[in-house]
Amino acid sequence: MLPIILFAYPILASLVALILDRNLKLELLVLLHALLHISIGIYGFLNRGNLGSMDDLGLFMFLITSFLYLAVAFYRINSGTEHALKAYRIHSIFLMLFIAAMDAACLVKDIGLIWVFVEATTITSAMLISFENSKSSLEAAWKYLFICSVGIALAFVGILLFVLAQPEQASLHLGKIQVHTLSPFWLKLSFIFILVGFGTKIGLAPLHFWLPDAHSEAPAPVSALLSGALLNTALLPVLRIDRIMRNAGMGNLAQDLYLVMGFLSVFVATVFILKTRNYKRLLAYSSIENMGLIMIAFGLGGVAIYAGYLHILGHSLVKAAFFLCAGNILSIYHDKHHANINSLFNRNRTTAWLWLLALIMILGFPPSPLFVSKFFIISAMISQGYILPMIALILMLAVIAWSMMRISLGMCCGENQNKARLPLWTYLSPTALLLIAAILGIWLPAFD
Amino acid sequence: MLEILVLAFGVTLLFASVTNMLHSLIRILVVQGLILFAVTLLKSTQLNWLSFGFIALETLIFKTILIPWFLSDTIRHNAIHREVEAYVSNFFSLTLMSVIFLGSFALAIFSEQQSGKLFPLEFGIAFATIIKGLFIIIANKKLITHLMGYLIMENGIFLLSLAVGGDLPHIISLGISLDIMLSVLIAVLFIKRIKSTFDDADSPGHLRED
Amino acid sequence: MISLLWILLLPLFMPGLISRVKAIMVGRKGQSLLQPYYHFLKLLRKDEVISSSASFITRLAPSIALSATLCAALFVPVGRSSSLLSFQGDFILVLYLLALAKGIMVLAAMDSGSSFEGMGASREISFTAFLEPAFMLIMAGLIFTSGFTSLNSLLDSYIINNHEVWSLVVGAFTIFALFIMLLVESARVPFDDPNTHLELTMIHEVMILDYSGFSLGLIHYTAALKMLIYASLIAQIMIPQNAQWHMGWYLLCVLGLGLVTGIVESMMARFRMNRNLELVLVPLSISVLAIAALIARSLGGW
Amino acid sequence: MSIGFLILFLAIIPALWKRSGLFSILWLLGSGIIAFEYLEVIYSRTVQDFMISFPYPIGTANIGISKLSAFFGTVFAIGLPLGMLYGHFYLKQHPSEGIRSHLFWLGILGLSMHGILWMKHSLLFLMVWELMSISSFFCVIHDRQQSLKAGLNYIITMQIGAAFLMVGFGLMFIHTGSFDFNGLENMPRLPMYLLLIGFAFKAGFVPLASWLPQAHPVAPAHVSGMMSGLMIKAGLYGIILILLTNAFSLWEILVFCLLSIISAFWGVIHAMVSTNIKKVLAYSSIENIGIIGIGLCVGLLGKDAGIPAMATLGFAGAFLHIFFHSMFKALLFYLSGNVLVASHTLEIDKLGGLAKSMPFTAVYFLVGTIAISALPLGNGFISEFTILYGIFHAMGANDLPAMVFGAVLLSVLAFVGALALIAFSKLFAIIFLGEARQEEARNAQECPRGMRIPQLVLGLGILATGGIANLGLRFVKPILRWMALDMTMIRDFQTTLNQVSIVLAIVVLLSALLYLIRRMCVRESISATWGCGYQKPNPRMQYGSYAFVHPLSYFLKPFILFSKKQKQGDMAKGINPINSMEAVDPIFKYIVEPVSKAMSWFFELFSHIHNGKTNSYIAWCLGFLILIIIWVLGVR
Repeated sequence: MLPIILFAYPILASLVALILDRNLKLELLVLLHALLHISIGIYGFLNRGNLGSMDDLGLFMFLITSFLYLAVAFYRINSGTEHALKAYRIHSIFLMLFIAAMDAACLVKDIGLIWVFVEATTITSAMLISFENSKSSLEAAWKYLFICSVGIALAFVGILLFVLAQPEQASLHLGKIQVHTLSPFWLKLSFIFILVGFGTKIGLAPLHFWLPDAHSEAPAPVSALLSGALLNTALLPVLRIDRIMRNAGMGNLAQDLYLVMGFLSVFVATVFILKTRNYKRLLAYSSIENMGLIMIAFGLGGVAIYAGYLHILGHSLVKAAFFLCAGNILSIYHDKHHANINSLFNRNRTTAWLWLLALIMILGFPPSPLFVSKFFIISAMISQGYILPMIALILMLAVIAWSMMRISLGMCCGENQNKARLPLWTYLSPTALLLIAAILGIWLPAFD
Repeated sequence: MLEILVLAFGVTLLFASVTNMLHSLIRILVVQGLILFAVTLLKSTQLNWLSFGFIALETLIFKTILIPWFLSDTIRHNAIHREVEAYVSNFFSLTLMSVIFLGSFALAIFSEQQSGKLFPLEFGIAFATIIKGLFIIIANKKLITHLMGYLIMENGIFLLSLAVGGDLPHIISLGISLDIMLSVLIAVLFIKRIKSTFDDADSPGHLRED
Repeated sequence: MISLLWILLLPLFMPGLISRVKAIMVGRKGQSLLQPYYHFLKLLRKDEVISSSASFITRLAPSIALSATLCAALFVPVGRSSSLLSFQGDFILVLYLLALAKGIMVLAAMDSGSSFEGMGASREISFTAFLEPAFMLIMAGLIFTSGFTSLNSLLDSYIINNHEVWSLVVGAFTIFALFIMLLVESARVPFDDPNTHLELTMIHEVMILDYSGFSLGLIHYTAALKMLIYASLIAQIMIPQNAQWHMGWYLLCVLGLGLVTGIVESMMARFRMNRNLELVLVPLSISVLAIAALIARSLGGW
Repeated sequence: MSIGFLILFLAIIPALWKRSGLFSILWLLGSGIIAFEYLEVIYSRTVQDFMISFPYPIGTANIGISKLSAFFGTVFAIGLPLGMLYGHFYLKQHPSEGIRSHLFWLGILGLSMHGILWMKHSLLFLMVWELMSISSFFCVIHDRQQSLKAGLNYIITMQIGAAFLMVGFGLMFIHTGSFDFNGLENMPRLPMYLLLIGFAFKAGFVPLASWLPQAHPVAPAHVSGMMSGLMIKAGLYGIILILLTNAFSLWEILVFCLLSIISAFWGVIHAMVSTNIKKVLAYSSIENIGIIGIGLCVGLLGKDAGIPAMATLGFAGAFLHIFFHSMFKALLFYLSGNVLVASHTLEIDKLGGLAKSMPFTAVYFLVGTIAISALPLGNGFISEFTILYGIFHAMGANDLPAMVFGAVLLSVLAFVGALALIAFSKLFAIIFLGEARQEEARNAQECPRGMRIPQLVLGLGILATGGIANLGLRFVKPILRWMALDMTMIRDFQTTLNQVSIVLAIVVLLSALLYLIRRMCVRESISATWGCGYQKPNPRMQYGSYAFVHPLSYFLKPFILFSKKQKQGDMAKGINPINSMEAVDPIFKYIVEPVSKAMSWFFELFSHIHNGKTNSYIAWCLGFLILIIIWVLGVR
C-alpha cells in the first residue's frame, strides 16, 4: 500500500502540475509531496522491522531524504516568484520525480533495479541542475550527466560480473544470493567495477570531478538535495554489496579500497578548499571531504561503522542547511566569489549566524554528530594502527578548518551597512535542520 | 556462426578507430546494433514472442534505429562539422586499439582459467568495446563524439551481458535500455542547448579551478 | 629592646665613618663622625619642593621604603641579643621587604618624569635581578649547616667553627658574597659613586634628585639602614665560636666593615656602568659555588 | 547547585535581548549561589554523582564533582561574574554592533567552563571543551576587524590541542573500553603524554603558548581578563587531574620542571620587552603558568623524595597561585580596558602621567603590580612565599635531585620574581607616572564608576588575601587534605603566615604614621622637575619602555628575537627617522609559519587536475579503474 502512494503521488502530481497556473501552487504541490513523504517515513520508523520492503538501511536513507525534502519544500515557498512559470513547472515536476527515483533506489532490493533507479536520479537531477539555463549551469549539467552515466555504466559492468560470480541460477535480488557459493575472483572484479561506478556518483576522488560543478551551479535547494540525499542514495548500493563482500569473507579487500578512496577524497578536498574562490564550490568540496571520511569509517570497520552512519546523518542535515544558507547569501549578493562578499553581519545578521553555525557544525564542533563520528573514526584508526594516516588526516582536517573559517569570517565581517531582507522560510528551514542535527548530536539515536 | 558475428563486432571497433567521419561512426553504431540483435537471437534458448519482442525493442528499435537517427538528426540540425577531430592520430588509436584487444583477451583468458563459465572471445571483445568507448570519449573533443563513445561502451556492456551465461530478467534489461535511451535523449537536448549557447560543439571547459 | 635601639641609632654612623676614613686616606681631616646625624636632623626640620609632575607615589614612597626596610631590620640579630621578630623562613620576607622598598623608590624616581632619574631607576632595579637569587642561595647554604629555621638562629648557630675546613670555606664564600651585595645595595664604589657630581654616572643618588627636606632625610636614613642590615649579617657570621663579648665583637665587625668599605672606596675607581651587571653576577656565582660544595658535602663529600 | 546553574542558563535570555546589565546581575546571583555550594563541597558535604544514560556508544555518563573541581569551580564562580559585570560597563563605553551574540557566547563560555569541571566522561568532557574553545573564539573576535587573524590562529591552535586530547582519550577508550574518568588512574604513558600536551596547549606552557600574546591584545578587555585569568586554568585543571591520579618517575618530573622553568623565564623576559599593555599581561600569564608549574613540580619532587612538608607546601603554593593569579591578572586586564577607554591606545610609549588624570585606575593598577611582582602586601607574595618555603625544606634533606632542583628552582623563582618586578614597575611607571608622552594620554579622563566596581572588589580581595595571609590557605587546605598529603606541618606554617601578616601590618601602620607626620609638619611647594641644568626638557625625553630595561638588554638579547623596523626620516620636511624594535615569537616565526607555507605549497602542487575538460576527467576515471584492477588481481 505505502509504496503505491509513494510512487503514485509524484506521477499524478506531475500531471496536475501541467495544468497549474501559478508558481505558488506548484510549490504547495511539492510541499504536499514532502509532507506525505515524511509522514510515510515516520510511519515506517515507528513500526520498523515488520515492513516488508524497507530494511533499516533503506529506512535510514529514506528518513534523511524526507527531512531534507521537507526543509527544501518549505524553503522553496515564495522563492520561485521570479522564475517563468513554464520552466518552474518543469523544475517542480522533475524535482518530484527525482525524489521518487531516490525513494525507489532506497526501497528496492534488486541490484539491477537499484542501478536503474540511480541512473534515473542522474537523468532527473541533470534537468534540475540546468534549471537556471545559464552557460555554466548548462555545462555543469552536461558534465554531471555524462560523467555519471559513464560511471554508472561501469557499475553495470560490475553487476554483470556479479551475475557471473554466481555459479547456478544467478539472481540479483539481495535476499536470494547464496553468499558461500560466490566465486571470489568474479566477486572481486565485480566489486571493483561497482565501487568505481557508484563511487563516481558518490563523488569519491579521483572520480569526483562533476561534483563541485554540479553543486555550485544548481539552485540552492537542489544542491542541498544533491549533496544531502543523492550522495547517500548512491552510497546505498555500495553498502549493500559491502555486506555481501563481508559475508563472502572479502571484507578486508573492500575496506582497503574504501580507505584508499577515502583518503584520496579528503586530500583532494583539502587541496581545493585551499584553492577555490567560489563559496558554493567550497561547500561541494567539503561534501567530498565528508564522503571521504565516511568511506574511511566504513573502511576501518568495527565501531567506526557506527561512526560512518552517524557521519552520513550529520553531514546530510548540516550540509543541506549550509547550502540553503549559501542560497540566501546568493540571493543577497548575486555573486558566488567569496572575495567579493563581505559584511554579511551587517547586511543580514540571521543568515550570517546561520552560516557560521553551519560552518562550525560541519567542522565538527559540538553539538554536531560529526564530532562524535570523528572521535570514533580517529580512535578506530589508532586501534588498528594507522598512526601516520591518522596524523595526516588530522593535519588535513585542521587545514580545511582553517581555510573554511578564514573564508567564512571574511564573508561575514565588514563595513557595508545597508540591510537586506529575506522571506521567513529561508531562515526557518536551515534553522530547523541545524536544530535537528544538534539534538541528534547530543542525543544519538540507535541505529543497527 | 556466433564467433563470426562477434569477430565482425570487433572489426567494427577497428574501423571505428580509423574513421574520420561522424556519419561513419553512426553507421558503425547501426552495424553493431544489428550484430547484437543477431547474437541475441542466436543465444536465446527458448524463443517465445514476448522475449522476441523485448530483444527486438532493445536492439533493433533503440540501438539500431532510434538512437542513430537522433544522432544524425542532431548533427544535421546543429550543423556540426562532420570531421571527428580527435586529439590523436588514427595510427596511434589503431595501435592502441590492438593493445586494448590484447589486454582484454589476456584478461578474458586469465579469468577463463579462474572459472570456466564464460566465452573468452565474446568476453574479450566486450571488454575491448567498453575500453574503446571510454577511449573514444577521452580522445575526442566533440560532444557528439563523447555521446557516440558512450553508446559504443553501452553496446560493449550489452555484449558482455550476453557473454555472461545467466541472462537478466527482461524487466530489468528493459529498464536499463529505457534509462540509456532517456539519457541519450537528454544528452542530445543538452548538446542542442550547449551548441546554441556556446555556439561550438566542443565540450565546454569553463568550470575549472584556477 | 636594646637591639632596636642599636638598629635605630647605629645606621647613620656608617656613612660618617666611611667618609671619615676616605678623608684620612687622602690626607684630609674630614668631617666629624656624627655629621650624618646632624644632617639628618636638619633635613627633618625642612620643608619640601615637589616636582610639578609628581603624583601620590612621590609623597608616599619614602615612608613606605623606610618602614619596609625597618621591618626587615627587625629580623636581623644584633650581637648575641636575638632579633625582635623571628620565625621560620623569615629571611624570605626580609628579602621581599627590601625588594618592596627598592621597587617603590624606583617608581618614585620615574614619577618625576626626569630622564636622569629614569636612568638611575632602571640601573638600580636591574641589579635586583641577580641579587635576589644570590641572597636566596646564600640562605639555602646557611640552612645546610643549621637546618631550616629563622634568620636569627641561622646566624647564631656557629657557621664557622675552627675545626671544620668545610665551614671555613663556605663561611668565606658567604661573607665575600654578602660584602659585595653590601657594596651594591648601599651604592658604594666600585658600583656607584655617592658623591660624584655628574648625574650620568650616578645610580642611587640620581634617583632622588627631586627629593628634598623631610623625605630626603628618610631616604638617606633608609639607605644607611640597608647598609647596616647587610653589615650586621656579615658581622653575625664573623663572630667566632667561643667569644665572650658578643656585642663588642659585633660592633668591631660592623666598624671594621665600614673601615674596609672606606678603604675600598678610596683605593678603587668606579667601574664602567655597563660592566656593573657582570660584577653583580659575582655574588650569585659565588653562592652557587657554595651551595654546590654544601650539596656535595651533605652527600658525604667527593 | 541546580538553582544556580538554572539562573546562569536563564541569563542567556536577557543576553538575547541585549540586556547586558540584567545578564551580569543574573550571573552575579547565580555564581554567588554556585560559589557557596562549591565551598560547601570543599569544606563539608559531598555531592552525589548522578548518571545520565545516553544511547550507544556514549553509554552512561557519570557527572559529578570532586573537591579539586570544586576548587576550580569556586575560582570560576568568583572570577566570571566580575568579568561579566566589567564587560557590561566596558561595552557601554565601547558601543559596537553584535552585543547580542557577544553576550550569548560569553554566557556559553562561562557555562562550559563550569561544565568541564562536572564531566567525568571523556567524550562529554571533550564536547564541553570544544564548546569552550569555540565560544571563547567568538568572544575574542568581538570587534570583527583586527581580531580576525589572531582569533583564527587561536581557534586553530585550540583545535590542534583538542586533537591531542581526542587521540589521548581515544587511546584511553581503546585501553579501558570505557569513557569514564576512572580510566585516568595510572594510565599507560603515551595517552597520558598526549593528554598533558593537549591540556598544556590551553594552559599556555611554552612552547605551546604562542596563541596567548596574539589573542589577548585584540580581544575586548573583559574577555582577555576572563580568558587569561580563568580559562587557561581549565588547562591546568586537566593537568592536575592527571598529575594526581598517576605516579611519575623522576625523569618525567624533571622534564616538567624544565618546561615550567622555561615558561616562566620566557614569559617574563618577553613581558619585559613588550610595549603593548595587553601583550605584557599575556606574556606574564605564561610566566605565572610557569610559576604554578614550578609549584606543582616542587610538590611532585617532595613526594618523590619523601619530604612531606615540601610536597604539601609545593601543591599548596600552586593552588594558591592559581587562585591569586585569577584575581590579579583579571584585575590588570580590566584596568588595561580602562586605559584603552580613556586614551584609545594600548601602546605604553604613547602614554604617561595617567596617575594624575585617572587616580583610581592608578591605585588599582599599583595594587595589581605589587601582587603580580610578588611584593609583600600583594597576594602573589603569599603564594611564592609558600612555594619557596616548601623548597627550603629540601635543603639539607639527604636527597640529591630534591636538593639540586630545589636550589635551581629557588634561584629561578627569585630571578623570575625580580624580572617580573622590573617588567611591571616599567609598565606602571611608564603608563601612570611622569608626563603624558602624546596627545592620547594628555586628555585622558577617569573612567565611570561602574567600570571601577569590579576592580575595587578584586583590589580589595587582593589586599585581603595578601594581608591576611591565612585566608588563601584556609581555602586550599581541604583540597590538600583530600589529596592525602601530610598536614602535620600546616599548623606551624599557618602560625608563620600569621606572623607574616603581623609584620605586614607593622609596615602599613609605620608608613601610614610617617606619611601622616609628613602631611602634618611639612609644607610643600610645587616647582618643575629639575632638568639637571638642561633648560627645556619635554615629555618625549622621559625614559621609554625599552630604555628602562636596557641595562639588562645585553643578557636578554640572546633569548629574544627582535625584528627591527627602520623608517627613513627627512629632516628637511621635519619627519624624524623612526627606529622601532619589536619582540617576535620565535616559535611562530620559525616553526608555525614555515610549516604552514610548506603545506600550502605542497597542496598547491595538486591543484591543476581540475582543468575543466571532460576528457581528462574520464581519463582519470579509466586510469584509476585500470590501476585498482591491476592492484587487486595482481598484487593481492
